Amino acid sequence: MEKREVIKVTGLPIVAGFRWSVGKMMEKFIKSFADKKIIAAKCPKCGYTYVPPRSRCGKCYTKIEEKNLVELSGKGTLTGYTTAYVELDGKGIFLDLDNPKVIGAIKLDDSDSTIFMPLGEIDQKNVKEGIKVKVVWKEETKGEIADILYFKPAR
Amino acid sequence: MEEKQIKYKTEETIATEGEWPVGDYKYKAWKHHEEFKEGLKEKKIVGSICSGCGRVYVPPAYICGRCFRWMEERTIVSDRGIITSFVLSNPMKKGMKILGMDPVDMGIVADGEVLIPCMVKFDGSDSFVQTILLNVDPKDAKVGMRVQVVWAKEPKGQLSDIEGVEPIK
Amino acid sequence: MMRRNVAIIGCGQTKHGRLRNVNTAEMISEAAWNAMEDAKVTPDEVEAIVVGNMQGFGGIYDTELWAGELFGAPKPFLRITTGGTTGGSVAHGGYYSVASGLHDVVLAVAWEKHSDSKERGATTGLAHVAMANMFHDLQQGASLKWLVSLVTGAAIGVSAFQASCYMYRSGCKVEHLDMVAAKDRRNAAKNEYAHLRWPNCTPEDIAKTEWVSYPLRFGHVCPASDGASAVVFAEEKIAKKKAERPAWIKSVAAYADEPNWLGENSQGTAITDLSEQLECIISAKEAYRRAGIKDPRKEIDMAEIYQPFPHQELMFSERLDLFDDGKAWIALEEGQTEIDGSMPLDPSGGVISTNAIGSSAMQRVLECALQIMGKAGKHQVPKDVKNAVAHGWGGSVNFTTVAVLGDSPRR
Amino acid sequence: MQRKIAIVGYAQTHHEADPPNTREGMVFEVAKGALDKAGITREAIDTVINVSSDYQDGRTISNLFLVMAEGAYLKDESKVEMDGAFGVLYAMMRILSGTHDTAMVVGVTQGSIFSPHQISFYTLDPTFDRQIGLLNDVAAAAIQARMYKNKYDVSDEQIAMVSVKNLVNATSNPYAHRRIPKPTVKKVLNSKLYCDPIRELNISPISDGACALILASEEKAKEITDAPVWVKGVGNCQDSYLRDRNLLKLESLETAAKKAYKMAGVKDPPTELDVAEVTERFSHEELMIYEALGLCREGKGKILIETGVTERKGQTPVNPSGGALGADPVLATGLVRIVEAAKQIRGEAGKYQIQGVRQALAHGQTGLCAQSNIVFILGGER
Repeated sequence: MEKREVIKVTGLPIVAGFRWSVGKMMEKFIKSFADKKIIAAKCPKCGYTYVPPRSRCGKCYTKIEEKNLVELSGKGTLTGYTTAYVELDGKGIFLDLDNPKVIGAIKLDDSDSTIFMPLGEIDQKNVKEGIKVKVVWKEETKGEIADILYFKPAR
Repeated sequence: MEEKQIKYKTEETIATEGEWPVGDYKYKAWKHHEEFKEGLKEKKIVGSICSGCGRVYVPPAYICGRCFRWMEERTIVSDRGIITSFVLSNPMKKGMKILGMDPVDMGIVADGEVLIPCMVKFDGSDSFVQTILLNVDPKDAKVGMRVQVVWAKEPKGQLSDIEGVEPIK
Repeated sequence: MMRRNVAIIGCGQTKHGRLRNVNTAEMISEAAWNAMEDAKVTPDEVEAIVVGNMQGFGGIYDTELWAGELFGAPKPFLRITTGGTTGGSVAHGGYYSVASGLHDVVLAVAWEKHSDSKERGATTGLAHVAMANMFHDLQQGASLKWLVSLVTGAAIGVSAFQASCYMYRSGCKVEHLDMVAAKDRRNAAKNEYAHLRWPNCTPEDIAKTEWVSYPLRFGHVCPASDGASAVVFAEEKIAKKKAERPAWIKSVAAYADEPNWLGENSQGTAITDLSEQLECIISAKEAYRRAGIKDPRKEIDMAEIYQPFPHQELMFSERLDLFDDGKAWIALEEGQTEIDGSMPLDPSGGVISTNAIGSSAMQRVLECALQIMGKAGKHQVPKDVKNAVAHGWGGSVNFTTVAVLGDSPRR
Repeated sequence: MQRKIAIVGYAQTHHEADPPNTREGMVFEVAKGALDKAGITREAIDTVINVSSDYQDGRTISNLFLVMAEGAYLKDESKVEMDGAFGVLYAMMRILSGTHDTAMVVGVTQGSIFSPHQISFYTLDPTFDRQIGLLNDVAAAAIQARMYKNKYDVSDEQIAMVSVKNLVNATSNPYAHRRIPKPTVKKVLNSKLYCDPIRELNISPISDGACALILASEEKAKEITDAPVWVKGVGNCQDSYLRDRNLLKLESLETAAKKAYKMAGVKDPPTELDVAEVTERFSHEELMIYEALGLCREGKGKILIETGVTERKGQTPVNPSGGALGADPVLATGLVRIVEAAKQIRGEAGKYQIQGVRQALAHGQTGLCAQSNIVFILGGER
């Protein structure tokens, strides 16, 4: 046998499905979308404010409890962004987007985390670091992550 | 009985969902099974033999990790051997779903049939091959039993040419 | 060269079961914090963290990248994963991190969250071990009957075949498997962290359960648990300062065998007895040699064996040289392996009662440490534990981890 | 360190997009190659560390079927599921502990069987960011690149120059994957735009490849070879999650490098390091790596690339092999960096040999925007 030949093996259309329990803090966070509210967890010791909220401060290791949850205004500052011309198809292939998507890195007022959210109602030329943005909700919110449509420039 | 068992459980919070398309990987393999299947077409069981230790691997393997070398030579082993291990399935029932299929409805197994997946070591090989023990009452299945291959009537050169094994009369 | 002594100075775990009120990150950090608190160390004192789980089950890749900050990041992280032995390998990684002299205090955390999978018992995750092989075989014209027999007959994978091999080799009967399962479920009832607890369980109770596939019954099978476990390792000076009675790691070993059940893409292997477990025999020998244990049957006081199925407790106790080959069932009949016996096996209830896969082999190490430290609570064995052996098993019946723990440092 | 440790053998595959080779074949090739290079047999190896990933390989317990091919049959074996350079760290720990004297590290990835970009998506917080569905390694890197550009006034051309340097270097490396004729800034800036400002030639290619190396304790190393490459320092660190870390800096890399420098006694990296092999999955990342490694001050990475300091003929050549932009067999990439650094020290780098290398740095990384980093300092002299 001179040459070791190789064949390709194709699979069956099997998908592994997951449903990740989100925990109490995240549950509050997501459910409060129903009332068009964004909540964050403020460390009782160092004051670092996490959005989405969580149960332990990564900066000073203090336990954060539900009483440490604070409500944010839904306004924030754009600290970074990119325009995505491609998108993963879920199976590993980058597909071209007919309408490029603008992804913003946003620091919400009174919080310290950066969240990565879609930007809308914005001309690509006007996207700049430092501009103020605010959340745009679905008209009818149900208390799920999809309630947030995107962020748009705030006047 | 069930109520005596304590299983720990918490209350539920909501969940988010996601997927992993495990069927979308494009794996690569040697043509070792092609060699094996060539043999099956002629009712022969092909293995690879290590030039270092003389071990015979069935189906053919390409690397002997013991001697750390390629195995280039092939050999034919007997289609008779011994059962090294077996298990008994529960009786197959109409309406049961296996990987989304109803095997009774599809005629793959008979209603009430007990499948006996087994491991067979063919004479002259150092491997066991996983197959099905046929033509035997499940009560009589035993490790150490002598068996022979039940060949398909017209072998086509595919893995299913070995339908299973049966006791040597 | 001078070898550094390393001890476990703190243990932590979550309760095991269906944990749906926390997310994975919170679950891991709970165990990590419990361990740090037990060891009386702060995250600032922890110099590095070793983590591991079996990634296919929870659907998250390198979970610590997201979760790490809840229990210590920024910090050096090392992810070690080896299938069923993952927890053992993570513990070994924690040991080596300190023994190497690179770090003085190291946290090791292992976990699994099966309930995050949509399939019962995380079947896709398990099937995924051999999925590439299965796809390959189907492409090569394997029959549907063969596939059905594989999926139904060997529903619990290779373990049922292994039980068949072992019963032939040792002459033990299904009744002995019932006895092991009943003993372990009773032991688990004493362990508040265990998943499946069954006080006063009898072999007859187990015998009433349905077959999964002969020779294994539902009463023999481990649950798919959510949970995490963690231990803190420290070098000698710190260990003596922080812990009253540290559990010293005398040795670790983790030898690999040829995959016992087919090779890559179903190539043949040169193995015909699934109950031989050569890698376990060698791991144990090496571990005892490194630990300076000459006669394990006299020097080892108890063992925590990785036994998702009951025949494995018997089989591995033999491979660990605690009993003669094929004779463990006699010791079982004599009650030697009971919690108050001469060689208690799995006083915690073992994997058969609690199986958060990535964490299970870590749990064996943790449970041995608890026994040595005298912190096992209701399942503390009623004798002085001087040396204990923690075992992990996995892969395709070809990986074993062994750790020997003791009440004094290695000399 | 408690013991001295040396690299005594290594091998890598030709890294390609979709070569006709199996995972097993690649692993066997490099494991055997490394043993042959060291002039020893499998029997001389005490412990084997596999580096592969269940998600990347599409096989839960990815090391399970590789035991025989990697020479781990009846050896003390384990697997590190991070970049290969972390595997080397674990192998070192095993030798340093005194339990073992020789170790083989084998890393493998087949990017062709499933996209590493898709897998990067699976590292996101599943309760939030994965649900938003926008981020992946490329998008996250694009946001980082944009922030970095704006903060330090770095141009697309300067970032493209990193690609050009590494791709030019890759053309003389027979093992490299991406070998395009005469790479230019224009070619880079005209390549397909993925996420602004990141284009195709700013991203490392998806490669199939494997790499193995053998480590030995001082005593064993001296028996095996006359040209040991000593591991003089190592350091690693993992940053916080994307939401709560400073994306403008590679802080964990800085921590890792400082630790490695301290161990190796490196006080002034730019003058004391003769060459560096780093894992730059994106071209802007290399500029940030310069800064984190202390080759220049914060925000000044662009000056190093503009003035040619990191070119092959420069004062501190970086990635003379072509780096990750030249070939990126994901989990093997950091191992390849270590091997390339060792080759420079032994004078075995052929067409891309840097003259007089006595001390070299190698870097590996795991996670979005280089979240977890590891740095090795290697040296030829005692």
